[in-house]
Amino acid sequence: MATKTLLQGVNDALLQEMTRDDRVLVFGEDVGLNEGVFRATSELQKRFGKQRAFSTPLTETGIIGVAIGMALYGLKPVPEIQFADFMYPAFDQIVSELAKFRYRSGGEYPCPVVVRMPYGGGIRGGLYHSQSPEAYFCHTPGLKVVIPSTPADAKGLLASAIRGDDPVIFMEPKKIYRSVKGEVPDDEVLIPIGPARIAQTGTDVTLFSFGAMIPVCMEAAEKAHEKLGVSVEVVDLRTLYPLDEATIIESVQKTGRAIVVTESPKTCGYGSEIAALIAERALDSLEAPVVRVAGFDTPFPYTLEKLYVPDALRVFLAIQDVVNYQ
Amino acid sequence: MATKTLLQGVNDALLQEMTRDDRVLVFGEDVGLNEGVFRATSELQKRFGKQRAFSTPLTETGIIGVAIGMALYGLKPVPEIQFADFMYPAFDQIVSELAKFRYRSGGEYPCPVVVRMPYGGGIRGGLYHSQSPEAYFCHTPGLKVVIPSTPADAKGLLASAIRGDDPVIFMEPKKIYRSVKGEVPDDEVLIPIGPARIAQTGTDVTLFSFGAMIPVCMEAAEKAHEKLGVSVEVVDLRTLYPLDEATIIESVQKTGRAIVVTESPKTCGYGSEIAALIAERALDSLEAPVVRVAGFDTPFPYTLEKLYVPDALRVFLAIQDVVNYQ
Amino acid sequence: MVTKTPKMTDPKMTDPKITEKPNPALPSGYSGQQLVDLYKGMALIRAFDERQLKLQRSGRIGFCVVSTGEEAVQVGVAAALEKQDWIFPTYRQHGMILQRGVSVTDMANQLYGNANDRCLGRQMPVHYSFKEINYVSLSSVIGTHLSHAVGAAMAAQYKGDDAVMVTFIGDGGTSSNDFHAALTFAGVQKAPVVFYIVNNHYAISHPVEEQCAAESLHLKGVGYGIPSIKIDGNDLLAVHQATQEALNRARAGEGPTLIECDTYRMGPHSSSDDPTRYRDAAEQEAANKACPIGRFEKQLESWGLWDDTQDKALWTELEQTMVDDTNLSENVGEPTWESLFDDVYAEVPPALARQRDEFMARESQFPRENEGEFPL
Amino acid sequence: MVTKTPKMTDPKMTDPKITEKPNPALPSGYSGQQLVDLYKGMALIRAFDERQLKLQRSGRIGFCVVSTGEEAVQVGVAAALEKQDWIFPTYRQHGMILQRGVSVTDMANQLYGNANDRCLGRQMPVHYSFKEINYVSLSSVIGTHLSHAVGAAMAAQYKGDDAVMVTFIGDGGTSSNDFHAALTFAGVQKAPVVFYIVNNHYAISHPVEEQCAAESLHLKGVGYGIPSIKIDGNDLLAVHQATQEALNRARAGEGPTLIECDTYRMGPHSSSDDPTRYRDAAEQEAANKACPIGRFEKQLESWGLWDDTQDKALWTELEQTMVDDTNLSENVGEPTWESLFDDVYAEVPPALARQRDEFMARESQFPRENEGEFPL
Ligand SMILES: Cc1ncc(C[n+]2csc(CCOP(=O)(O)OP(=O)(O)O)c2C)c(N)n1
Ligand SMILES: Cc1ncc(C[n+]2csc(CCOP(=O)(O)OP(=O)(O)O)c2C)c(N)n1
Ligand SMILES: [Mg+2]
Ligand SMILES: [Mg+2]
Repeated sequence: MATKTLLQGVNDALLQEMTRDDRVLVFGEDVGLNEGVFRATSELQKRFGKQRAFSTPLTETGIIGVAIGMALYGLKPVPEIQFADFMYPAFDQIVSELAKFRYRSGGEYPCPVVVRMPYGGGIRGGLYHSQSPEAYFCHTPGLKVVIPSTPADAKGLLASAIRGDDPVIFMEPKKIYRSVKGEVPDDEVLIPIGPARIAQTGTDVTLFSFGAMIPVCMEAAEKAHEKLGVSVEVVDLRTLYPLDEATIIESVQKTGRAIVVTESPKTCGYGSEIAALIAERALDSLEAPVVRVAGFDTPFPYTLEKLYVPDALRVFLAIQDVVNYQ
Repeated sequence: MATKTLLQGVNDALLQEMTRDDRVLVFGEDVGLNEGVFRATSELQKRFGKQRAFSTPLTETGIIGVAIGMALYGLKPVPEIQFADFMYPAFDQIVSELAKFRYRSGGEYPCPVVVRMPYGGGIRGGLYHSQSPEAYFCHTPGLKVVIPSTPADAKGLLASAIRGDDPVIFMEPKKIYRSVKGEVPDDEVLIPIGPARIAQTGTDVTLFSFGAMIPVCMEAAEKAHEKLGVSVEVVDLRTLYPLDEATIIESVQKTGRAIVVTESPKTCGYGSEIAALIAERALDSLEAPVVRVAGFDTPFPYTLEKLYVPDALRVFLAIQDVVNYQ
Repeated sequence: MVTKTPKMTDPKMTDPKITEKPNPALPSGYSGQQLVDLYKGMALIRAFDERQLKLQRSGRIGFCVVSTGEEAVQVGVAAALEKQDWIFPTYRQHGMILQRGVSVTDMANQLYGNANDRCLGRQMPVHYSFKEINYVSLSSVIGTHLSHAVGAAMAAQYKGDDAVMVTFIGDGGTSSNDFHAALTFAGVQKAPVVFYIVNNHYAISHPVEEQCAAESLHLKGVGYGIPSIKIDGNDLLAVHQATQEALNRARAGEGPTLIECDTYRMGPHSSSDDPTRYRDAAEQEAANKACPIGRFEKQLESWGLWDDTQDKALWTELEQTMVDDTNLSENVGEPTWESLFDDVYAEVPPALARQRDEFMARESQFPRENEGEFPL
Repeated sequence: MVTKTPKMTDPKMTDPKITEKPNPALPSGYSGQQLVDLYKGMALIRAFDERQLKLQRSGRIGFCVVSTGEEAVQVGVAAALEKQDWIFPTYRQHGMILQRGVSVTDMANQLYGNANDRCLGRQMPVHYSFKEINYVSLSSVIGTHLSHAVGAAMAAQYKGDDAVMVTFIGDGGTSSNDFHAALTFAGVQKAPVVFYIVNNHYAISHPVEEQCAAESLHLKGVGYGIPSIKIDGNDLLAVHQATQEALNRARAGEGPTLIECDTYRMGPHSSSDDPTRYRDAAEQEAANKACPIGRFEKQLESWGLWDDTQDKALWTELEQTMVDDTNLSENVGEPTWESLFDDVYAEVPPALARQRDEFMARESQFPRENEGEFPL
């Protein structure tokens, strides 16, 4: 077991799965010789050659379309979209084709493509290198949506995604690619797609979140404990679709207070889904409104990024609100 | 005042605005000589010529991209996407460009494009002629999202959209294009983008919905009154973004029970937003869980469409549930 | 009595220029039987399309798309393929399914969206999927399948398989995003794929001249470094031979080929379309004269392989077969309600199972014969 | 002392083939002053780019993109345009802003994202918008602006204005969806637009040979019926003249032109890029020798319009100007917090105003100097 970054966790999973199964191919813009603009595909072309790890022309719709074709033919493609912001040119392939192939063909044509993409704020990327489009994917039946927040989860969830039979949108929180470190087993790790992870147990209020917002939630939880004496549970959802509803409901039944923390614009964001689920299935447990701490309903700004992305302060103030709610 | 269909309401608005303002141009696949596959653009090419109403090559990204360029230059383009299902090839232009142009240019480049598209079930269109992608748009700051449910609203809202300075996604419920009829003023009608319409007042439970689900809600409300003696308020949201939050909160404060009815898949659908809003801002008024009646988390089916799209029965049963909730 | 091509087109209407020059020698490389079979292949498609349209017009199926006038493209390509080659079609190459031996009834099950439909009634009519003959499931979205063909071709190449992918796109579809992406990728990867532009001169109502300003659509291939040709798509043997060459190139590792087939959409775009709104009778009639079926029949006659009696018998038999075989699909009944929730994922995830179970527990008691009727 | 092109490139490195053939006669159609001004235009861009990179390397701005090696394209095009012509750029044509007279300080305000930035610090560095000079706001998404240029051109055409749109795309960007869409539309509409493919041989790390299998990128124009040429993009006068011709065609109603400018990206893709990972020093050095600035300076000298002393003085002055003018942007401070909520719509809608007001009421009390610091 070694201490690694989240980025290394991703790279580990790719190395592991490509070694295990020669049907696994990795490609995308600059992922070959250049090893990805974030170096997530380090060593792959060196180790597995240009046939299995290669750079592509600048066409996201082509990258996903080609990946689908490979999957139809029995391969296990793991294409990379350089930034989540640049998946929109491929949105049609993702929504119309990838998500619906199995269904529309009566199960004849499964489409197990794992699409990796770094997402979110944190690198001063402005409008087009910072977005968090997870809600679009979660509203698209046929896709699984997975977002790790720790190096071990990155490795284990990505490996499981690659071994699965369904299309997976695997979103990587680039803000914490290198800043979050943790133990990662050297051996095979497989963390199942589905279950949430309780990052910290607590009794007074639950924070639901994922990805780069987990460290923010952890800090806010600590401050809330320190300054308000509040015991905060932090649930790292990990798999956004299909959702681990049981864990969410149980946690709310225990704490009675729920806050959802996401980076993307508030309206119709993923936080809305969690809030709606709670309002539908755990209303009677609620002792306070379900609060969404989220990005604003504006594009993602450059200079004022620090205001846009929820920080520990904003989460802390929300905790304060819900515990003081009468 | 004449009785017209919703489709005629749309066509009326286009005729009215093109007559009023020669900066208004209409184009899209088959909208010229063929007058649109639903005939929404009837008479336009005849009356205004091929320069102002024309058919385009088969490229949705081109249609929206070109519309944006026209708007930048000072025109008022009203492009049509033949089916909402086929806006995905243009999703990048809509999300990355149309929605963000004004913001990113510090207000230098407004982008008042009105994108019309028929959406939703009801024509036995299967996976690709039935989708309701409103949630994607509502999660995209910079866009206004408008959906009429009556002929007069279709005319008045579309005219307002065209006169406005912002991009508007104008979604037309094709299921009721011809089946819903109503009085439409012959003169200019302008219905403001923003306020919801209370389609029917009631005291026991509120149905929130829009578009083709409004007639379904009205029928369910009637049956609930008839069979259960329940007084149902029906709120036709009309403008999905920006949302008329005040009307929603007020209605829930009055009735204490809320049901949201939408066609699209339940998870991360527009119903989740309304439920979340209520859970955040009107929790204490709630006497029952907020129920989402929605499409399932599956692609839209062909033969079993009748099960997929919420019908009056499903809404009725939800009303029964919430009024019986203890 | 039975007419061969009621209402739509008369397959015997033939371009006089062609009938004037009969060629008594068989074209080299073909046996007489082969030539007759090719003709029968086209007739089978025509008969199927006519049946489709009748079923639709009488309200027995909800929608249909016919390929009338484009039979030579389908038969010419299908005849050149090997079994291991895959087809990535649009909605207008369903005739190739028949060429690969699927029964009319199996196809009709899809049109009816009944319980025997391979796709469980999930897709609109004409959106077939037949894995056993490598006819890949299609969406309604124009163009998206082209890069799937390239990806599958790259996969075959990677695995060392001797399979070639063929894929089709309309003149309108050449403007789609994925046309550009697919040809870009195929060129760079030298993928074993053959692209067919089926230029039938219309994208619904939009004429090809306003679709693209290039002199010819096959010129698009140049920009991707892909060898490209334009052929008479109503000339069955031209299609067959061009395909053979392209397949040979692909199998030899020489990469993709783009073949524009010049043809004409003799029927409506679909059962929802009224072509009289946008094209005049004269144009349509002229085009009908170039019908690939009538033309090939005249050739067969000139080669002494076919006569009028045989022809009459063929069409009569085909029409009856179509009636019999499609009727088998009519009273099958709809797929189970539970099936609506299957195949979204490999396994039904818990949240979706919950939606299903709640729905089945409560609403399955209420029959829903007609949409919009309140069953309570 | 000041070096002209510290670290990056030496503008004096010149292709020997060119220096060997001096041409003492002035090129026809140009005055000496014009030629000198064109040279100065290129030098201005180079100096600005060098300053950008220094600011970035010293951590004073967060990111930058330089256009080193591509100055001839920018100056050659800009010099041929009329005021009413619009520019739809990528992130690598910012030199044209300088050509159109915007101050270095105004540009630096954007790089700093400060309160004086026209775009209120909303965009990453190099994503300029200057409406008064018709330099249209760009996103980071490759290719999307191309169809905007076509739409604006159609609008100008519709209004009867004499404006032409020019728009640029990299070799990589020719594979984007919108390249295909824009050229399709422009061809069919005969829109007054000029497309430039700035082929600098790389899309970040991806070489043009693996981007597209065509022999030359300008061949893409053929498939859209758009007249297309390839020129030496490092030859300033070739760019200028090809542009003049294309503009004349456009103004005469003859439609679009596609011009491929063959050039080379002498610097990194952006400040985040390390080109040594994917191209070797030899290749880069060879390309540097073709630098359009060194080459044109040699020409100026051969025409007797310029000498070494003038050149030294020019670069010294430019460097100083850059320091002075960009320094003015450094201590301006950030945009107001409220501004974050403006310009999403023409008016701030109530729901967004609520987000703003709640935020301002509560959290504006807490300074946020550094991201990630807990201010309480
Ligand atoms: C992306 C997309 N846009 C629009 C449509 C609607 N539509 C269906 S068929 C068609 C025309 C296709 O024309 P062409 O490619 O020439 O094929 P043909 O029908 O002539 O065989 C259009 C516009 C669609 N299915 N997909
Ligand atoms: C749609 C999209 N995909 C990917 C990127 C990431 N990206 C930024 S620049 C670039 C390469 C562009 O190359 P080229 O078009 O040749 O322009 P150059 O940078 O060489 O001027 C890539 C892949 C992007 N900005 N947009
Ligand atoms: Mg066609
Ligand atoms: Mg380049």
